[in-house]
Amino acid sequence: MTDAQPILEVEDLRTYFFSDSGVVRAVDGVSFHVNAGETLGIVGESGSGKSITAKSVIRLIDEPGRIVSGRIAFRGRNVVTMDAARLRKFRGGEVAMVFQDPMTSLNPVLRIARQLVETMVAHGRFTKKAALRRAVDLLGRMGINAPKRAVDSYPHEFSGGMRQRVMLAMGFSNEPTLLIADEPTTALDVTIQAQILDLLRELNADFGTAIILISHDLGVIANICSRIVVMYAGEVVEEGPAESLLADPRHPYTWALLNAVPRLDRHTPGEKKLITIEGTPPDPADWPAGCRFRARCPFAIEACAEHPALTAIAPGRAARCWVTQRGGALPKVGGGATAAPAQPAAAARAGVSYAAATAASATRGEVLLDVRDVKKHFPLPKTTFFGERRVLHAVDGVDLAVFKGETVGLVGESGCGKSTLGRLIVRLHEPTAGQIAYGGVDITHADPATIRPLRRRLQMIFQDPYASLNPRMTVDEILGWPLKLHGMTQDGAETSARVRELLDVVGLSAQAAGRFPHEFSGGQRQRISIARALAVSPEFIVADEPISALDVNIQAQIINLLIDLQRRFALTYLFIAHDLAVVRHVSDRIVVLYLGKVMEVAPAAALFDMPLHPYTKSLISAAPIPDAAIERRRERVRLTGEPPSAIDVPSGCRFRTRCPIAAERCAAEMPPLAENRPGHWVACHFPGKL
Amino acid sequence: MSAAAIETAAAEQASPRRRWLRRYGLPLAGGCVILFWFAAALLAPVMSSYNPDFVDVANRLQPPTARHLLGTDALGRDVLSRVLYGSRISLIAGFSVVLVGAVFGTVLGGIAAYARGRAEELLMRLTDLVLCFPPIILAMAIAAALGIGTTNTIIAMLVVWWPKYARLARSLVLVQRSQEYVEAAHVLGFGHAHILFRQVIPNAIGPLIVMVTLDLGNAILVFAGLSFLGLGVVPPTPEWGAMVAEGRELVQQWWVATFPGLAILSVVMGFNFVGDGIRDWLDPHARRR
Amino acid sequence: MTNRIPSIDRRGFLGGLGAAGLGAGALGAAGLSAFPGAALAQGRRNALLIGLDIGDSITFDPARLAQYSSPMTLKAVYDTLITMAPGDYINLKPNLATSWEYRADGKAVRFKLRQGLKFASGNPVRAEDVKWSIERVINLKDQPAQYIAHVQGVDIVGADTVDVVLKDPTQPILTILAAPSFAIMDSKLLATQGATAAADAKDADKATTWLNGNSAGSGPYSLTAWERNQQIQMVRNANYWGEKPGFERVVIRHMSESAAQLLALKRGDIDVAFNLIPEQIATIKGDPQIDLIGTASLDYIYMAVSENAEANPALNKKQNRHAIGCAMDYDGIINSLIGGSAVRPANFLPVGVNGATAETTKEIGFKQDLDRAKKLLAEAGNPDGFAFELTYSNNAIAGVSYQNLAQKLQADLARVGIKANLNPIDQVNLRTLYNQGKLQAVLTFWNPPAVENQLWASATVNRVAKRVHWTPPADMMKLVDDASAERDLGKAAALWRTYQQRMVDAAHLFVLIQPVYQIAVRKTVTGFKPTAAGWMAELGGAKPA
Amino acid sequence: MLRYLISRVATAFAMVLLATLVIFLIANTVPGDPALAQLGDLAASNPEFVKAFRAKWGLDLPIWHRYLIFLEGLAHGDFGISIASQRPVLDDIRDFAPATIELATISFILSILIGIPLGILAAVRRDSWIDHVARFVSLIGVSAPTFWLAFIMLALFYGMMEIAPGPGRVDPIAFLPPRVTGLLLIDCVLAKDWETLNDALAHLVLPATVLAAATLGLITRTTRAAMLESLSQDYVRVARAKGLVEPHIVLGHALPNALIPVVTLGGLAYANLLTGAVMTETVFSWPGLGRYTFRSAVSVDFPAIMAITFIVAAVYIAINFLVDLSYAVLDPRAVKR
Repeated sequence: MTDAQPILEVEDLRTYFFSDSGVVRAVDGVSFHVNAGETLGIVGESGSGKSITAKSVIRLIDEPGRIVSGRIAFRGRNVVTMDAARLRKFRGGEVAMVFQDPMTSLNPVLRIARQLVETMVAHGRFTKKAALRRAVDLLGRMGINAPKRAVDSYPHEFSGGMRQRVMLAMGFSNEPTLLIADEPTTALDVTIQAQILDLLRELNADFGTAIILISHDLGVIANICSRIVVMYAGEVVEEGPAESLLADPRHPYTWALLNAVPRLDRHTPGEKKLITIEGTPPDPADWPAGCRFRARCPFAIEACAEHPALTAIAPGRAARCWVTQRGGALPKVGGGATAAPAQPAAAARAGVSYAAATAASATRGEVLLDVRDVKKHFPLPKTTFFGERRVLHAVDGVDLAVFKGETVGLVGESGCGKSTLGRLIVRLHEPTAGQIAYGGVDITHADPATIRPLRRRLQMIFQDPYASLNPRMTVDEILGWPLKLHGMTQDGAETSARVRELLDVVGLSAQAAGRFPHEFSGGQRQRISIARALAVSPEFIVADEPISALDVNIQAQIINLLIDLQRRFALTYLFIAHDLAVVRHVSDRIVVLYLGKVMEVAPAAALFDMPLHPYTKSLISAAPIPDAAIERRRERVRLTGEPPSAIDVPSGCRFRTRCPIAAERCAAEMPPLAENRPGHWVACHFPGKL
Repeated sequence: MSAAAIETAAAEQASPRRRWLRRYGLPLAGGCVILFWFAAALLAPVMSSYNPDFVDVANRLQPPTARHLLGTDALGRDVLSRVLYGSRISLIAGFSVVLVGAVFGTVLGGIAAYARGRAEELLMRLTDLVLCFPPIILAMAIAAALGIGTTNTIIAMLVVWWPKYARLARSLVLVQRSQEYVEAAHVLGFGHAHILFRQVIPNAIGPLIVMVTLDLGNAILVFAGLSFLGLGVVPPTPEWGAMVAEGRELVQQWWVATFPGLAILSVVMGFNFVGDGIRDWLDPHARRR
Repeated sequence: MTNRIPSIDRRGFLGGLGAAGLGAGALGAAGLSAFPGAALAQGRRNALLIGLDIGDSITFDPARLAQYSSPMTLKAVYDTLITMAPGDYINLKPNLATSWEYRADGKAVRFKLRQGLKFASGNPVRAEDVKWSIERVINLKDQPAQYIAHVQGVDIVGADTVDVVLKDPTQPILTILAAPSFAIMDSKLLATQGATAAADAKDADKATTWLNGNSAGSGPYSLTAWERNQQIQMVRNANYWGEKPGFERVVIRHMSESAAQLLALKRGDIDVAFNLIPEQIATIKGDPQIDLIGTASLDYIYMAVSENAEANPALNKKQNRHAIGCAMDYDGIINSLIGGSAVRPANFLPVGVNGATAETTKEIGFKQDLDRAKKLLAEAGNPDGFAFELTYSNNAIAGVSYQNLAQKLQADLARVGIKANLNPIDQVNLRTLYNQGKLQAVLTFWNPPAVENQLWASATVNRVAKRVHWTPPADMMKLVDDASAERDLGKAAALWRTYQQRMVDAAHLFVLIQPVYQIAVRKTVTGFKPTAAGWMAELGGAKPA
Repeated sequence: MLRYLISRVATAFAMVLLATLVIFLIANTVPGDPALAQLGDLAASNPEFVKAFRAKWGLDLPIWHRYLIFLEGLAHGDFGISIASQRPVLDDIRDFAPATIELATISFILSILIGIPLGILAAVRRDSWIDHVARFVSLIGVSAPTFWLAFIMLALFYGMMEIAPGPGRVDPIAFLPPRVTGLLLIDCVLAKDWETLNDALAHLVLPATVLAAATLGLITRTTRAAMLESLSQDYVRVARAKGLVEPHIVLGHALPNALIPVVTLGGLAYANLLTGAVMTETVFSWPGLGRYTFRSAVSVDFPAIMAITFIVAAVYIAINFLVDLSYAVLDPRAVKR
């Protein structure tokens, strides 16, 4: 890479949006370059301008946006001033782009073949016939089975991962010099993400195509990129080689990003607080004077009142920070090495069921929630009038016990039934079979009247901070109505006092009470949502992916809040998430779910130190770690394919279709959930073999 | 682009007057037209210089003059006065059909979507049934069965009017139903009635209001149409559709049919402008369009 | 003629434009639009084009006739034994019969037939055809049979003589036989089309369908096509015995809108427009290309007021009904509302028939007299007036919309404190409710099936009397019978005058308008003779100018 | 698929029958007696005659029996005989329907051919003059009362300017081609009667324009909104990023998606054109089904009313079905459903 020539040079790029309410300076003086064959990562929170920068490179800015100044030189030619014909040649021919959401990026009414072929034919490199042949080849290369059939399919016949492969095939079809991938894996599950990242790395190596990867996830960036550009508030704040930048950030913002995420490989027992930075990113319509990060920066000095320039601070590294430019260092946090993996027990304690064991185990305290073999089947709408009704086996026989005061993490890929399980527990759904007991009361089929008093004790926090608050109600009503419903306050004054108290508990000011949800940011809304759950003073909270819609820094704030609340109010959590690092961080015990069944249950540390189920192992191995050095060294268990449909579940072990160590036996019988080591249960015929 | 150029671009984009006009101009114009007709309905006796029912056959079919600004009709009645008074029936008919239809349809559709299952199935079949009636036959049959008259015509229109609201309310409630805030309300222990009427329907009301506004014009059109066919009002009640019908044969005396028609056109356009405006206002996504 | 071709050119242009715009047949139409209308213009010279609302026509079988618009066609394709000349509805004229007289015993009328005539088919017109035609009407038992219920049958006396035998000789027959239903038809031809005049004709006769698109008559024209609600086509009958008909073809176009008729007439698309309304008539008065031909009809619009006390006690009082009669502005209605083209009979006999003249109306009819009306109301004990419901249908007859008329009456009656609540309903409901005597007051129409006083008068003392809940005194009934049976025209006229006086006094029926039909005819046509006698116009005499 | 079709047809048939039943019951509450209305004055006063007439038309039977008779006739494809015209209702409909079908179809084609391109242009050039024109035209179209527009057009173009032909399907003098389909345009072509074809087309211009106005407005609006929606989708951005030319992006990528809602609306609009032409037909003396419907309803012509209800409901359902079928063509996602 020493002789690398820059193929793309962006100099002082400014892209503004002339909206009705004023000029939004989304990209405000960005410079960077990409060398031939290089993989460059651009990282930043939402609103940092990273996506607009990428779109500006191929001049795909929607109205009312405009590139107002700067130069984008692609192999010496200025993209900003290109005429329409030249620009068309440039787009798709020399630079390809892959967007975030594979579900919407393909035209739903056109066959895959047409969408691939037109790309190639439009640039005149292939005849229609040759293009079709190449389309089949490319799909095969991207790892799509039966590519000949696949080209004749429509996009809806593919899963998200497959569609992203098609998008990549489309991107590479004209062998571009540069591929811009805008959050290409954000919408995908972690195992699929790993597959796509592998593919990107291979393609980079095979085709020599340079890649700009845009992501908010430092782990993903670390996985692929050799160089990283960090953006904040429309500017580049730091730039440098991946390894050194991630190991030794020189901008407080980078530092904060790195420390806000819990890490899989690093766990400090006892200390659960994450390092967060206060506040929210500044308003792009009105950037603050001086360093734009100053207001939130824990290291700010007087000089920060002046706007710093992006200055080289080491060979290949630059930062826009007065502190580090003057030799200041940013403290190192965490860094505890991984504990040595424990050895699996020679044999499982056969014959004792998980349910029986939990019932017997009185040592861990009071069993608050006891779920026995619970099932939830959703009948699907009939496709034909006389046709057989098909059934979705969302949750298909799950045992789960939660003890008072603990946090149980529930992990699994999307569609594994974790959210359904959460909703069964709070009885939003009625179970198809099995039993649920809460605090000793059977609530499996309890009617609303019976369950109402229990509602006070059992609450839920939802994933989407936008959908989970009624937009027509003020915060006062959102928090006050439940109080009145349950007769917890006697009059208006008492109610509003309690509402203020709740707002204070979740870190919001009392003024928030009179406002509507849309006046708050995502993080603040999630705080309101938490306050609503706390309003009725519950003892048990089901938290359904409470942070997955938030930026990393806000995630850290919410995690800290949840942990804090647990301590203050002696809460018990069932914490549902797909992010293994977060689950590990907050949970005492972890339950791994796959296709509606429990695969493994273990204390958090034990699960990560020594996963026994091949699925758990592959999940852990697929999760990227924001450390380029570690990422490069890691050995991975790669899962092939995608999870089967919960409508037609595989016989025997549900995981066998993707399991690297599946044997004949696995197809014949479903392994029971058995205790392998004390407190560590696994449903596998060959635990720990992988 | 220089700094000055950016300022210019920004100024041009956000020129407050242009922006204001673009966003509020048409809805405001529509609002003014509607206000005018409301005023006419309320103040018709003050605004018109003749009794709308005053028959003066000696002065029949006078072209517009200073005495009769819009001329006189076949019975010598002042067209202007009748057009002004005509706004009463049109507005009353439009509002009562749409409001009653909307409330009835929304409650039915809301309950069906919320309850799902049999109730929903039944309601949807019922709306299908009403929708496949030939509307003219139904309206005429009902008008014939009940007799001609404003109230009866409104009833006839209501029979065919509510299903579209039921359908819209159903789809809106279905969307809202699956929102997490509804689940949250369940988890908090709120009852079904509270959730449907206090939480779900208020959130579904936006598109309904847009539809109601756009629909008002439509209802006025349909009522005028039925009236034109002789199924609307009992004479000598001044009504625009009936007035067009009276003047339909009078090609030479164009003023008899033209002005009431223009009145219908203006009020319907007014409601359309306002409806579009409300939609843009309620749905910022649509505003971009 | 000169103004037609350019207008067609413009239309051709628009047609081409339309074709191109519609994308249908664009090439063909646009290519041909260079020479449009040449053949159309050629066709016009030989054809008489009439615009008329023929939406009511449901049959062209004379024996089943019960509509308003079809008689004109029937009268043009068929001959009757005797007929009436336009304008004279008292004296009958010969047609197929050259002379007629009551048989000595008074029980039959003997007709002498014109000799040597041929039907359009070429078959000779024979006495057998006369017998067959009239007996078919009787045996079909359809509506026209009602009018000759007192006819026994027809006897053939000789090749040139027939007797129409009567069951009840006091009832009138001659005027009825002049009506188009009693057309003399080509029985030989019709036998091949399934027609029969036998006693079982009601079920056995199958010729109506054929007669709906063809004719079997001896009139000046022959029916060649009837497309429902579109047009009626006739061609010249080469075998016609009278003066050679002026046109090769007659086309009656269905035009239900008077505005459409007016515009079509002005542009020369049609030669004759029948259904113009007074406002439109006013605009073409003085048009150099158009003649207006007026004929007082025998139709009229009347208001019937029920004396049913249960429905409305006020109307039960004769003074109140008289007050209504005195409050209405008859002259205003006729002079302003319909531009003067109407007359008004005193009561239920139209001006123009025996015993009814405009003079009679002046002498014995109601006149507007508001003071008298108020006085009558006070006498009846309703000094502040009363309210009643006036029902009408949403139709227009002879260009007069009931709607306008009702509103005018409402305004008139309001001046003496009588409140008429208008109740527009559809025609079917109106006829039903009126027939059942369930309406307080109704505005409706009378159109005679044949020009015969007895048909009017007996209705008023029988059927219509029931509808208004009136029981006529016995001497009234006798008066009608006597007048009908009186064969001396002068004596009959006096009796009919008394009849009208009695009717005015009873004050159940108020005849408001007897329209003078204004038929607009382009000057390219001459000899177009309208008639009030039920068949609207004699088409035989019309010729190109 | 076959099962699906069968169940669909069965449901549709049940709906149609239910519709006829409802109309039957409503129509029976009308006081009007077709016997008294149809008979001449003298005949109507003759109880015997009236009785015979009522018996002939089955008016004397109990109400349920009459409905059964209707159903029985229906099973034989027989709608009975119209009381008003005294011939098979089907013949009446065969006479009137083609005029309406012709008018509605031409109007529909007109509104599609103008509305869709106009909507596309308006969306692509948002806020340009063409967008404003399109919005204005569509607004006038949906706001103007059809009957009034018809009056104005006729008075203006025929009455005053004399550039358009008058009411009716053809010139009064025209020789009509032999009736094959009843659709005048097609019959003219079959008979190679170009002159009458030209005349018939000219006569179609005004009524078709009037009738198309509202539909045109709706289609333009819907197309514009759907195009704006689909132009803002990711796949359009992808297409741009691929370097495709703009016309291809608009017509090849955005349009196929935007057509889906347009087709739904278009289907309904066509059904409404077929059944809602009564006012246009009234003003233009168009001998169509709308007028026939109106007349039948006014004269309480039971067989005709029932037949029209049946046919209109069936057409409505059939068009809905066709719309659903067209989804399968336009939207591959629908097939899976």
